[in-house]
Amino acid sequence: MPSRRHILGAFALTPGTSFAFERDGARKVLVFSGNQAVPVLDPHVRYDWSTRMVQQAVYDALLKYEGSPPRIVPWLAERHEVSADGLSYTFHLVSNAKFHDGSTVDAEAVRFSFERALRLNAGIAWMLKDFLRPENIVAVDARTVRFTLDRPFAPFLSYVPWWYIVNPRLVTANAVDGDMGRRWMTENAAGSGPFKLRRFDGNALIHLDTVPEYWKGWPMGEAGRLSGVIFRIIREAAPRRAALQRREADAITNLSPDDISQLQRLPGIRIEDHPGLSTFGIKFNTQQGPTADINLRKAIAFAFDYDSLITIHNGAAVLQTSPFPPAMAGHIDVPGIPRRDLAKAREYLARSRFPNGGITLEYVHVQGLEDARRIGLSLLDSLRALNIQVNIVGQPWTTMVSRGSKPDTAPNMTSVYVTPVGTDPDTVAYQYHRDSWGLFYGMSHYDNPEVWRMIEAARAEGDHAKRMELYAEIQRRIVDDQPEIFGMLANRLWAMRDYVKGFSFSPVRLSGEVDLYPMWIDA
Amino acid sequence: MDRRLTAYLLRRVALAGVMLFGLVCMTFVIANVAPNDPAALAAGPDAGRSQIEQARRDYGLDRPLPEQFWRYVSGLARGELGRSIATGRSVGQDLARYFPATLELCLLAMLIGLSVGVPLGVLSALMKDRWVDHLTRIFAVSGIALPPFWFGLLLQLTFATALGWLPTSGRLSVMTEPPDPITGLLLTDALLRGQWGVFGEGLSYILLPAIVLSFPCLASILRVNRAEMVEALRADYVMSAQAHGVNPWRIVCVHALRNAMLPTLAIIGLRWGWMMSSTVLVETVFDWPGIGLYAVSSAIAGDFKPVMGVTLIIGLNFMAANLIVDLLYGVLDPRLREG
Amino acid sequence: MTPLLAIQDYRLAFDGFDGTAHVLDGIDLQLRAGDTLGVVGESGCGKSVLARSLLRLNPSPPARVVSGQIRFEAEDVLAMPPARLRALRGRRIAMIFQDPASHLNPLLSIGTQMEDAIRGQDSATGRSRPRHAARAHAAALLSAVGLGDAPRLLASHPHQLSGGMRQRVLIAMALAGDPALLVADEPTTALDVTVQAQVLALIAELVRARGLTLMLISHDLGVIAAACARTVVMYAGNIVEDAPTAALLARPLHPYTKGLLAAVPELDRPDIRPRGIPGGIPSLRAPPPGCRFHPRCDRATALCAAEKPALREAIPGRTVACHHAEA
Amino acid sequence: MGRKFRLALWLLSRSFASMLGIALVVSIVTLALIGPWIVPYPDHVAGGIDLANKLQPPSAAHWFGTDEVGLDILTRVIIGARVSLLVGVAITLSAAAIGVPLGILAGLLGGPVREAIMRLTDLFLSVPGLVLAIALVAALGAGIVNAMIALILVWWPGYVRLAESKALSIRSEPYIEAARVAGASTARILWRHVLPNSLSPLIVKMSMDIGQAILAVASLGFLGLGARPPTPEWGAMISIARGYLPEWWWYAIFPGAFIYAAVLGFNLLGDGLRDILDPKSNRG
Amino acid sequence: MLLHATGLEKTYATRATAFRRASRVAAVAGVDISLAEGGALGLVGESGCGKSTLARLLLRLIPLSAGRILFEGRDITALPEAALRPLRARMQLIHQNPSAALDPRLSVAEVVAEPLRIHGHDPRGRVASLLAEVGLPGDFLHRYPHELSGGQKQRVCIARALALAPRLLILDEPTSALDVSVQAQVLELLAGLRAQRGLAFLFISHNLAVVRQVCEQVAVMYLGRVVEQGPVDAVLGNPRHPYTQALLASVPRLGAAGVVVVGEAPNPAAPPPGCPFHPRCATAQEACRNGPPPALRNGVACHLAQ
Repeated sequence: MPSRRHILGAFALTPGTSFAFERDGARKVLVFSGNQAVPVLDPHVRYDWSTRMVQQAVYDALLKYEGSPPRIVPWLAERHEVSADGLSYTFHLVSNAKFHDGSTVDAEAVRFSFERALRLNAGIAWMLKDFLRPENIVAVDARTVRFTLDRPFAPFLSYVPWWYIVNPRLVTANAVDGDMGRRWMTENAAGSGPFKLRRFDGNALIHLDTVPEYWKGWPMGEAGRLSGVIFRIIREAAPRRAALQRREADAITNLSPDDISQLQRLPGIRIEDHPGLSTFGIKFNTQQGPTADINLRKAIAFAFDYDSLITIHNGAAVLQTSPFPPAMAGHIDVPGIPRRDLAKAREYLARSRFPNGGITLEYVHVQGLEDARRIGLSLLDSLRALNIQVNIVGQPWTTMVSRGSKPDTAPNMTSVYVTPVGTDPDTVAYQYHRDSWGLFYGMSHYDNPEVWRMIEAARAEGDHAKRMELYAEIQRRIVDDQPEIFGMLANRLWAMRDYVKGFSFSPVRLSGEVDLYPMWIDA
Repeated sequence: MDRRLTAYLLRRVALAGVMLFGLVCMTFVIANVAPNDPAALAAGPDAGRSQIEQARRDYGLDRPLPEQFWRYVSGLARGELGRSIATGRSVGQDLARYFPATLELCLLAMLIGLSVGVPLGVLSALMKDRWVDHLTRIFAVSGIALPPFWFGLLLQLTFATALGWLPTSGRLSVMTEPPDPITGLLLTDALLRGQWGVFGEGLSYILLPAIVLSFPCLASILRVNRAEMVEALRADYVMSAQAHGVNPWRIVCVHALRNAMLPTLAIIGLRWGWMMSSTVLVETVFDWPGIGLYAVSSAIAGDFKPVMGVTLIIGLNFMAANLIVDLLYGVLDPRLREG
Repeated sequence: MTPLLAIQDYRLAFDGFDGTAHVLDGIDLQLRAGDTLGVVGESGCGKSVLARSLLRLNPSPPARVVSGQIRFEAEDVLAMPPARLRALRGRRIAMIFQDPASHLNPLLSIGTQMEDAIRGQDSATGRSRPRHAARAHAAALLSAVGLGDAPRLLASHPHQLSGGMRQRVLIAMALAGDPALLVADEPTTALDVTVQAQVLALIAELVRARGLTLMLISHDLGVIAAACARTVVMYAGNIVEDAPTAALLARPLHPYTKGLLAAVPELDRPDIRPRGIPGGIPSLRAPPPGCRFHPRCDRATALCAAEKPALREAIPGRTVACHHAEA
Repeated sequence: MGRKFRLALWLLSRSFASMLGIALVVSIVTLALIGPWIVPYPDHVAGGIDLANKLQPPSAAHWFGTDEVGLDILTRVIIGARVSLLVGVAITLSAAAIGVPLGILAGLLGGPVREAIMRLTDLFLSVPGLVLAIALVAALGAGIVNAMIALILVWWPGYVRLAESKALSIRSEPYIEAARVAGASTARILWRHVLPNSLSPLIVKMSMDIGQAILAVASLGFLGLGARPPTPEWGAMISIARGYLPEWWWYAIFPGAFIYAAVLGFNLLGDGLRDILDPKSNRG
Repeated sequence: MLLHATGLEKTYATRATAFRRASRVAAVAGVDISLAEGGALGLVGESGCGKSTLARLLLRLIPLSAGRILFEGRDITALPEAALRPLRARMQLIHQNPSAALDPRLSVAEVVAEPLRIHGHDPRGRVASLLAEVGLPGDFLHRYPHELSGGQKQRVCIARALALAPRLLILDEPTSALDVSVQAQVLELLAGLRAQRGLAFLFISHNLAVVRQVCEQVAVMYLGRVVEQGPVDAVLGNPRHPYTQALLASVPRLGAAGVVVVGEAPNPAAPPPGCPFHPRCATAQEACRNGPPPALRNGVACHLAQ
């Protein structure tokens, strides 16, 4: 395509030469850019990919996820034990961990942090709230802390890496009106992590300085250690891409597939393209309206053009072969999961209450989500074969969630991305439990008591093999009931200058999130 | 300041207060017609029912609407604009952070609008019905007709991407520390602190958005100024000044322009509010960290307290601008000064 | 002796959508230094356009000179370059206008406007005078037109003055350049009758004291009669009669002049009923052929419709443009 | 009236800007009217996708190129004219239908009625229109109908102002006094004298406002709050297209150029009309 | 008495702004007017003296501040607008500027027909005869105001006023916007109509000669008050009030300049104490400066003239 080359030459490459990465004295500064702001830094109040990336940089947790497939490695806790009944977890802390103000990270700090998170009952609290009571966290001694659960909860360890430890002294000192420091922590950090806050403007730019004497040391060695990292928020794709090309940014994320195919061709730019953990599905309302009819759901599922999901992502996606993502423990490829088959689709349609179609279904996506909108267009195109109209509606998150909270108001079809926060299959399976009804991933109001029983059983099951057996059955049953169109898993994509080193992918991190700690610039 | 003026000001301020209350009512209604659940937003994506209910209590969303309204209004009386549902941050503090950026942008845009619009208006009036006039008129209408978001993209494409002369978006480069605030206006602060480098850099960042923002305003000023100049140049007093042999430059620049500037002033008052309103587009295009971007991103997320705050601030600006224009009118027009 | 002002076959047209209006249709007029000339006629006869032509104040377009010459002190006004024109305006020919309220800039103080006029005259003559001297001169001019308390007056704005005072200020500004000819275009029409008498008396006094030449334009024969020794009557872009005022009033020669005189009600002769002239003023875009007055004239003949009468001397010292005006 | 009409035409034809305005408006209206029958890819109007052909540069097959799902941009831009024009006219007419009666009533009746109407108008005028519209659409949900409702809500006060000031100035005209002397009722004066004599500035304002409404709808579309897919709307197209700059420039350029042309056309036309119909009014 | 008004007053309040105090201006201050059936009363005075305001008060077009109006013996002071409408047929107004008094969008026929329609008459046939009565040929019916000359427009206005066969015609400077040659035509027309129809005129003008031509009675106004009133020949032939004298003396005659009177009419918002004319009066004395404004007695309101 010569014309496009030409444009690229004219538009993109001219200024590239005059820029280099940022420097701060002798050391380098890595500039990372994404589209999403970090309005609230408090690790116990909020998380999303950009927020957690910064939290991970300034805070430490007892354990940490690393690598792909993700492993849980010791961090603040050098080791831990689980009691035989699966109720009691004991963590032993490293001796040299220090908060940024110099005070030691001790068992009391851990207890304080978990209690704070549970009491604030926001952000991460949902993970443990129903199993762990604050009074059951005990600082046994300065370096030992013990958690006693109310009932067995197999996924416990998979959540612990997201519970960051805050400095009790700073938090208490800055508490106002019994808010447990919530106001102050919105824009300030009280952590022990590898980075300190230098400048925080959550909507535009966050400047982090490396902590030279970080207790865990620096993997690239002192010579390669950065001065710091800047997370710059550039909301629009085009200027973000331009920033990378002009080396105003060293690494960027939130790229469209078309951006990637564009950037791939440029010298000096590396694309990181990894299979993700987030599933995209189109949830049916299984209780009310036309989609309560399983035959219609099946018809739609067989009519949908799955290949378009891959085409839309320029190939950087894989189709779901089960409700569970492939990287999840216990994942199986469910046989007979629908693929486009118009004959079958028509067969199911003929058995439904709408044998000739002639209906209009609403497809809701979150306002501004480009991919979801495009998939809506593809759905619209696919269902024309069944004489079914699709009304594509973008709505704010709040509206969508509020509509989905009740079967009466839930849309016929809602596009939903789900990212499991841990590697435990329960995280995904529990979406199909009755308790999830009305939450955004429970918009289908999936009703199958037998599946619910199996989910509960698997959750408490200590035996790994038996647990996996249960999950396999759960996956088969769910595919049978077709509460949603099982879509795809889009790849995680980053583009960076080739001098950026130390990038390590872990699918358990959220969409654009990177672990900043090991990264450095080699140039 | 004499008593009459004080009384007048008090009356205007009281009127503005009533209008603001009306604005508050309006925005409150809009914020609550939405069939959405702000608590779900506050609690975050993965939150369970317990967290959503917790958030509902935290934000007082479980109270009946009249009570929520009363809380909001009494908060306003204390200078509090409520908390953003999405982030939990104080809207007042957020506005204090973002408003100076918008103010700076608007002031510069207004400056551009005036310093280009007025001379072009005069030129166009002097050259009435000649080709300069036709071109200027099409230029003026273009200023109103060009979609600011598209025009902004074009400028970005030309001056930032293709030519590389100016940065694409943002307010300063990543490594530049903004000067310590004195006025909160970055360029002014840089000047006051003698940081010429920061000033130059800030200017390079603000230039494109300010030009885009100034365009409709420039066009309005140009149009009004041209029309009023045409009128003024036809006026009897201009003819008598000519007959008395007054210097032609002085006739144009003082005798006619002074009269033409009065209606131009009124347009500036009106345009100030509009300009602030259109920052929602310009700031979106240029990633300018001001109240426009803040309003848009909040609105799209379904977070209405910030939108209400921005609406109030712009409404307040509109009223203040009109008050200032009225007062300036009195200063410039001796007929209004005394009975 | 060359006349101060000589207008020869001056034709001026206004171009517009409906065609071209021949507003002045061959004006011949001479004015000697010291003359006091009244120009009388009804609205649309072209008298104000003629007055403005002397200073080239008619906006162009739409105005367009078709032919003719205007010579002032033997210099062709119509051919003057801008610098000469400025030296003409105010310094050699000064003008005052009908509506003093609109001819003063509402936003500028009287002092500023007068100073601008004075300094404008200065720069045209190459003189420069400091601001306070200009101000002193302004004060002197104000007292010359009978306005006292100059400092307060100079600081005030037009809206603070009464109509009569405004007209006096305009007259003072007209005197700033010490002109040879004063053109007064309906200077009293917008004023009340008591003030009108004051302003006319002032003009008469200035003409006398300064030896000005006066050209007074009015639709009111009474006003002209009060101030001018000679009167010119205009009708539809033509001069139809030119005579000493007293003679004109006593014995009008042109039928239009007669009609005009008969139409004016006289305050002291309520027994004489005024009579109107039938018909109305013709369209200047399509004027009647021949004598432009012939459709309304009770003495019109075929000749009047066919041929335009020239101004001719019917009686020594009096000219008239009528085929039938008997001596 | 024949002369007036001819005078209007004559004045218009003398102004290059007005002629350009007429030409643009006529073209846009024509496109909108015959659009569905002339577009090269009628399928692409209602959302059939063609992923194999996505983001093709302008060519003989696709004069304006294709978009991110392979739809012909020329087709969608032409149909977009229909959407924009319809919406622009609907907003303007509705706003005028609300504002004009209120304004004339306020101007003619005076007193407390006028106070109430005008204070409410002032309130709405002091509201930042675009921000309010954004809030409203965000609350009600994106969509062309909601965008229209929001814009009508912020648009009507302008008509109250205009109609009121016009009614006020006409009220003091001697011919209104003459009608009162003849015993005419208020309603008759309104209907027979005030309304017809207010029409010129109203027509001028409406012509301009159609342009501005098109722009406003496009702005909402740009912010993602306008028309829903697959409806082709210029602003929404640019909103998506900006992610594809600069490489896929044609995607953003053409819809933007059409918005510009349409708004320019209506504004130039309004400007020209104002010079003829309503020469003394102020030109905000 | 066709029209009898006593103690008419009209004060305007101006609104305060940032720079201006609110003030009250007395436009008309205590005026009595009587007009007999078929009579003609001239109202003269300089601009701003309140003569036009008085005309509108008498027609109840603007609200009164005080006073009483009897029309055809009936008190119309407090009559509601709806009850007033039928009466309006018998009291009509002619404006100063005929161009502004005609709706630019209505044809001559529509203009003249409008009052007839309002009062429920069939305009057919009547319009043409009304136009003929004011000297306009039938082909004017379908013309629009902008196609007419000033004199023709004023004739249309007169035709409109006559349509309802009024008893009283209030003429507010009906010829001051017209040229002299046309003015005489219109005055001739008005005189003829008055004689034929037995109309009563309230004729407002600043032109004393015209008033003397048209009217039998005259009232001279100065600053909202009537300062002299009486038969036209008496008042204008032998004026008693110094203001009337000054007014008459100021008029330039053919062949003689007017006599100069000092000063100008004061601002009605700040009238001088005592006799409002005293600052300009050559004969003013102590009583004129300090005393109350003189009342109208024996046709003149002057401390010294009684």
